[in-house]
Amino acid sequence: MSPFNLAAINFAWLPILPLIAVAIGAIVVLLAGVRVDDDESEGLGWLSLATVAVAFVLALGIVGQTGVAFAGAISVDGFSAFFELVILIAAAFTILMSLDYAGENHLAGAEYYSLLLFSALGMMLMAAAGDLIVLFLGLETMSIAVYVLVGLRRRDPRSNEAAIKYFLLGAFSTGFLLYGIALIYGATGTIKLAPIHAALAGPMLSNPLLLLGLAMMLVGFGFKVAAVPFHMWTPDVYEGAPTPITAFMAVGVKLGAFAGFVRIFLVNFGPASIQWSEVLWVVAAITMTTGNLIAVVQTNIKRMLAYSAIAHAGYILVGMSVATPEAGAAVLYYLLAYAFTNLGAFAIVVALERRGTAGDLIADYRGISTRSPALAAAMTLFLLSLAGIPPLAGFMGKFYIFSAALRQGYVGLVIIAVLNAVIAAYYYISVIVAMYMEEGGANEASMARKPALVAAIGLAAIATVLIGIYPAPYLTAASNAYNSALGEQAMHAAALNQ
Amino acid sequence: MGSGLLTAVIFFPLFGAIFVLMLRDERAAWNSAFIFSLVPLALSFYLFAAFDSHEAGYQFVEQYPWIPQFGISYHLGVDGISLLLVLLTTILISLSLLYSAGGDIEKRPREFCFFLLALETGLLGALLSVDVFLFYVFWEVMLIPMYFLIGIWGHGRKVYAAVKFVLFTMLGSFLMLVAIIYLVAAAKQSFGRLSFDLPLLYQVPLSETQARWLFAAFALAFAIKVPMWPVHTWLPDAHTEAPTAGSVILAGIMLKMGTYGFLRFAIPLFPAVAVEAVPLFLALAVIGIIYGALVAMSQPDLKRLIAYSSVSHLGFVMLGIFALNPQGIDGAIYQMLNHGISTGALFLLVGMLYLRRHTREISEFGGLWKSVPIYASIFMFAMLSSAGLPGLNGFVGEFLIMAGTYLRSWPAAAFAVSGIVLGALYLFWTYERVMFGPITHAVNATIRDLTGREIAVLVPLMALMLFMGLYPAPLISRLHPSVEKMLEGVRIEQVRLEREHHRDALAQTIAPAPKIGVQTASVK
Amino acid sequence: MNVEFAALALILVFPALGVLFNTFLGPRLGRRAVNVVGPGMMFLSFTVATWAFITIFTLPAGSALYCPLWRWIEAGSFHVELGLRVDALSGVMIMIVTGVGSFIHLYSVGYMAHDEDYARFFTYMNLFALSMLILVLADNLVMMFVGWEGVGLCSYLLIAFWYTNPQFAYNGRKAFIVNRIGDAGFLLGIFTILSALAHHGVWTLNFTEMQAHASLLEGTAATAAGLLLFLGATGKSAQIPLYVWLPDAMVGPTPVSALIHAATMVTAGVYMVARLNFLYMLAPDAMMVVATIGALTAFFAGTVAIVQPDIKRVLAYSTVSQLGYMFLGVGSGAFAAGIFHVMTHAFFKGLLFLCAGSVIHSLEGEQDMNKMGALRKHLPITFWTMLIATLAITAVPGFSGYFSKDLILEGAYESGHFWLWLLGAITAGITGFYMFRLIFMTFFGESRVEPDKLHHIHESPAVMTIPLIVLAVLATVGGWVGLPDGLLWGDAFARFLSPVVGNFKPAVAASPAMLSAVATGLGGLGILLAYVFYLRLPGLPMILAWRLKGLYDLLLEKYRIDELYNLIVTRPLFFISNQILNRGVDQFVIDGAANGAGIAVEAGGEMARRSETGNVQHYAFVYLIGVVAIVSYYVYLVIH
Amino acid sequence: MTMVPLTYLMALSAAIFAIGVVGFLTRRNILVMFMSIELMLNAVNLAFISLGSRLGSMDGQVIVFFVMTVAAAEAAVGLGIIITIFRNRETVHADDLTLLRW
Repeated sequence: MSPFNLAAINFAWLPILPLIAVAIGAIVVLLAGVRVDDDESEGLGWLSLATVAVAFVLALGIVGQTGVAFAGAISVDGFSAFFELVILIAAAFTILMSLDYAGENHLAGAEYYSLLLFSALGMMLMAAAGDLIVLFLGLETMSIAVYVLVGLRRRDPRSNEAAIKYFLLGAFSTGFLLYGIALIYGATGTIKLAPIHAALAGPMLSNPLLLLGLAMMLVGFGFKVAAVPFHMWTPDVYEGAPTPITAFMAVGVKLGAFAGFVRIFLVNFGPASIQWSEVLWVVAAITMTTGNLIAVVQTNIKRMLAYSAIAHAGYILVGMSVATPEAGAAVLYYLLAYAFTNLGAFAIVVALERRGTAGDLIADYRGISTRSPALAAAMTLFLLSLAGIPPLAGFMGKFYIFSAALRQGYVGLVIIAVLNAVIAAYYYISVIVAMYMEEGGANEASMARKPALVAAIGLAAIATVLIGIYPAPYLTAASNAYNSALGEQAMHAAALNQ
Repeated sequence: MGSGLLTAVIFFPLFGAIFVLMLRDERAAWNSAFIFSLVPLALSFYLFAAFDSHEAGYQFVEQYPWIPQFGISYHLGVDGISLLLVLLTTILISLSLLYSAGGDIEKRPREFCFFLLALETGLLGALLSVDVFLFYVFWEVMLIPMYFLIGIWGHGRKVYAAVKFVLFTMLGSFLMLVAIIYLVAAAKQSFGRLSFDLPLLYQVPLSETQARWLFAAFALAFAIKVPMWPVHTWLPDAHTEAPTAGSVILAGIMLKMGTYGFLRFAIPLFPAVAVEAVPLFLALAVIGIIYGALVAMSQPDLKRLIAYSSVSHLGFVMLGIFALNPQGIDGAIYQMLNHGISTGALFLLVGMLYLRRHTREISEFGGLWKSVPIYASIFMFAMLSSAGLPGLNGFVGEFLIMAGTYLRSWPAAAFAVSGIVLGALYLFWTYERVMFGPITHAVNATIRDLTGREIAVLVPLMALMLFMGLYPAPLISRLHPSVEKMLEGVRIEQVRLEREHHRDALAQTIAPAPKIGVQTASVK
Repeated sequence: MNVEFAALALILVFPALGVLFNTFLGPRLGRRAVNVVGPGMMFLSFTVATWAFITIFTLPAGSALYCPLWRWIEAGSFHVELGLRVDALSGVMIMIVTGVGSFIHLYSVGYMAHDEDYARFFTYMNLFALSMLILVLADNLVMMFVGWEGVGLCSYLLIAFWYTNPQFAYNGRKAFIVNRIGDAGFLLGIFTILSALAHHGVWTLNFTEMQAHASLLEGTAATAAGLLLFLGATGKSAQIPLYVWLPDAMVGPTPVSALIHAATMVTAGVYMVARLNFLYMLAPDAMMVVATIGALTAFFAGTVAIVQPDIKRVLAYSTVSQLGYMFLGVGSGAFAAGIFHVMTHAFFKGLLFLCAGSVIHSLEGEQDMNKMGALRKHLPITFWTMLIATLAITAVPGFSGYFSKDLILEGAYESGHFWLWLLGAITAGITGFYMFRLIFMTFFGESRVEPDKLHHIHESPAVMTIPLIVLAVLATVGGWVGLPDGLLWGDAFARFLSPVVGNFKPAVAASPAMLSAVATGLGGLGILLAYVFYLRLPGLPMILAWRLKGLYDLLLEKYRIDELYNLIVTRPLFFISNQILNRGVDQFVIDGAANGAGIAVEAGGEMARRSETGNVQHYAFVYLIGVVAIVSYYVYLVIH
Repeated sequence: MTMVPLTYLMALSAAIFAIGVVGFLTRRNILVMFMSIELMLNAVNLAFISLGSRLGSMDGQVIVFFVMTVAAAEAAVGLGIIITIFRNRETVHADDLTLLRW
């Protein structure tokens, strides 16, 4: 369907068609949901899934196009396309997980799905941001929607608490991010990314306003990607949120945040990397270590995965700190691999959850392998991928990042990373131990009636294996995406300089 | 390129594993698993037969691009060093399956077969891959099935043992991964292209410090796997708690991966450092030999005892490897096979005893010869092979190793020889306490002797012990050329080192240095 | 001149077949079959050996028969070819081994008649014969080592033959371990030679080739190798310091003591030294050590034998003592004399043990000589044969022992070891004493046999007595092949061996007659004393034992050497093994470190975890700390 | 009329921002904490406006509107969440919300 109707539209609109599609879909779902009872929200789910599918096709349509739209407010390049696609995939998986979950837990279907779509919209907007306002808007669209989603289990105090914590801290850090934007604006006199990129040269690099701005923006992004010490909210919120939403946060929100983070820092603040890569070096090290250390002693699987998510943010930050084109590509690839693996893991948590959040304890996973071997096998697969065991996706991601880092001589950081990987292996394996080597957990999975969930798990598993065993195309995609973003910047810089 | 033979050898077990998982009936699962394990066995025998014993390089090579971005290719090949280990692997896996089907494994047989066959794929892959990345993938892959084998079908503190095993190995292998990547990065700098191809990496020029650190990383990973003293403590636990088949594979093949790693990677990649490190490794090996034997002596648990004896035997292997001469290394490789066979047999025998008495405490036995003469005789046979009695396989390996070591450094050999005495001490003492004397526990009087299946499992091993003891020529002749090839790099380094020593010596004297340099160069 | 003689392989094949038969078919086909096959194979191999020996004899002096087998070990330039070689030396040895061996096998048929484990017994016996023949037929050191260890294993198996008795099992192990210590030395000896030769680009361990390149070993290499190999010999041939296993080995069935621990295996060390004479000739220091150890052992063991009450123990210590003589001989360069004594000793000591066995057999296992006496009438054949053997061992002129022992002492003296010669001569006296003490206590005096056993004392069956008679003949005439020079055919034996072991070159002149007179005189004195002590004044020994209690007990307890070794070797070893290494290093230090790391991680996790108080404002505070840190970093950047 | 130096304005905004932060950290009542956040946002707005006017670019002013909108949206959501919490727990004190921890 894509070719003709795309060709008809003026180029300026074309790149944001996916976003528009999602927005429209979200509104439609919201309106359609008015009359739908909470327990039969499945239809809305399929509707929003269709929306995502459409948006996905449209996003495919813009792959390979480059340029800017809306006077540079939106940058059109492989980078945004890549992230939009991955974000949509994440949204799709989340919806698949939710189809049964939302009904069983009496979540307000209309709000649930439309907010899901809206937050996806926000993420995509961040990926495509061409100036700091759009970035900010995307961020807020995403965040505000998620605040609500987290608290959507209205009668569950834990859910409420998670929501309020996330909300307060989120808003709090929004302040810092904004302040950073303001300072950058003050230093460079513009909020458009391309000119900023061009302006970052010579004395500007040591401009106090700019540096303070960098600091503040680091903080702001640090919060969103859950980097230590801005991570404190993560475990609480992940634990309290409805599990599909946790998955969505662990993957989608991270994708969005990193999309913004990479585009702003790696791509556009690249010339100033000397000024921030050390900071990221330290943050990465602390993040990995803290995340893994605390994850070791967790008893609740969602919380454990939350800390593991923090740790993974740390690995990605290693790539960011290296700040070479290769590292950028590595980060993108890592996010891709991480997305599928984590979605799969959370899908299984959803599958094994009994009403509410019961069954989230690792102890509940005892002996699953005998009761539902397929699930246990899949979970093992995901955990091993998270632990970075070849030939799974997670390993390739780590491998890519480490090679990028080592090529820049980041030996120390990489060694910290691998030592962390050993610690990580310990707690991932302890779940496997529970599943295979211990007896008498309570969890029982009734997968028969949940084809959507099965599909989600199956697809995630396949992707996890495939991306690991045959990574070539995805590697190419990642590096193309990143390089096109770089290329764009270079071009604009050239254009602005003459 | 390539016949696809090696691919078949590696992945046939994996298909078998998946196939077995589909089956409903347990008997069928066992049988088909066994049959599936016979195919690679047959193929590897074909390999052995078709192998050209005059060719030092890789044979049956297959190479296809895999991850071009990183210069990673699916590159397989077999040479003298790996050939025999491949054979050993396929043999031991088949025998363990044959044995385990006989009642040793009651619960979840399908998964058991799955993991055992998957393990075989990992082991064979690691042995046959020429691409370092590919090797690393298999190296990690073989970890997981073994972990499950110990953790699910083990005894006692199985989980502790399994996790300890995984973490120890991972610590090493992750650091090795870093080293690999770094090495490849260095290769890119000098050759301008990314490549994980081992033959290319052999030629990477490195600064001394670089080489030292990289060697250290590789050596640590492999030393843990071997295991060398003092990073051996995972072994006794893993061995003791693992199911019989697990112990057999663990001792029989997995430990060899460490020594194989030294031969294939650590030494040829960094010959200069290897030559420097000789004293250190000879010392560690000797400590391992004596320490392992002494600690084995005072183990109350049969399996634990054999586990420590493995530490001692692998000490011999390391000794031979770091003799860095043909005798030592030929012997070391031969000893890897011997240890695989004799220790494998011993673990099987202990397993059979455990099956009958549900204990491995030496103090629980005594006077068994009366009640189970066949068992006792076979045990004696395996024990003698393990003690290196001339005429059986163990002797050939140990003799070559110590000859090589003596040629490299006679004190090391002098200490190592004590390992022979101590080895005899703990083995014969154990045998005496288990088989001789009056029957102290009434139960032992009534336990039944070996079943047909069990004898069928053990006879091939005994045949091998005898054959390899009397006629090692066909095996050694196959592995020798590759060893010589591997040693080329080392020899150059030795000559260089000697020349430097000459220089240092001559620095004091008045004699013209360059002349000597020229002479030694001509030697080289 | 060397002649290929494929039949040599048969000498090994027959015992091997015996092993296989007795292992797999023996238990099924029953006693009769085993009784035929076990000794039968030995006799077959004996015939082939004789054939080979005669062939050698007919060939010109210095020629050898050989039979190449296959290429065994090969690693680079180093390789070992298996091959059999029979020259004068090994010819004599195979005759001893197969000949004496055959008759002892035959004897065993009777001796083991009441043991249900006969099949296993003959398996071991044949296996032993096989290993021993490998040892002597080997044409290179490594193959010799194969036999060397093989006989050790068999002796272990046979000592522990009655395994249900823990003490027997222990003694078996003790024998094997002590031998292993020697073998370790032997191995190192091999390597020393190997590396010394390899250093000059000569990669061989073949005896003839080694001899050809012997000059390369000149100096420390030869000495070191000689001493290390001799360490092996002290183990196998029960010399100081490794003799401790042999007396304990007597718990095995008596035929075993006769064959292995008297006639053949224990002489392997002597054979080895003689075989490597070219090496030892290069290493006078090593020779000196060999001779000294030999003489000391001879004397020392003899003294112990004086007081032992157990008949087999006396014989055991006498064996150690006789072996000492042999080493004294080869150590002083009289290799032919040493081997000569090996042969005669095989005859008379084998015979002595068989007789003792016959006595024990008739007394249903009684070994204490205090419970014997006056058996002369009951066991006539045993008595007479044993008497002959005793006369032989005490070197009464005319009997075999006389000629060989004489040559040894002569050699010792003429090679300049006056003190060693003296020691040897005194030992001759001691030998006379303890041997006749044995005879008198066993066969003369009044009977001290326990009454219940008294009534059915009976002479052993023919199958046992025939070997006794055969050996008795040999023990008498066996020595006549080596008469003093000038008398009839003179020392034919030495002439026969000389192409292999060379001629003895005296350093000091002496009159053989004088020396032999002294030795013989001392021997006679010993006999006389024994007569006085045990027939004339039976009370005397008691009184002396009372008076010289300290000395007596010391001898009775064999100088408490076992206790000493226990104290300085065994106990410390086990302590180190268990307390220090196993408990201390392995479990506490190393594993402690490993687990400690794990615990540390968990503890760290627990601590870090506590920072998650759940209070939003604490979170915000941590957040702010981060902000401050980063901002201050940049402030720092700006300032600098 | 004389212009207030940019520095003063920036200093003022920084001060207000700081006050907001401190308020967020010190006040226990969620509503008050939320108000402190609003204060922070307004401090940022002040910074934007002053920078914008000094740099003579419209961007600064424009952003402010966006920020205000977003702040409003946040307020709506936030208050909603706070109300649900009050319904379930009858408290609006940050200290009481520690079901989720460790």
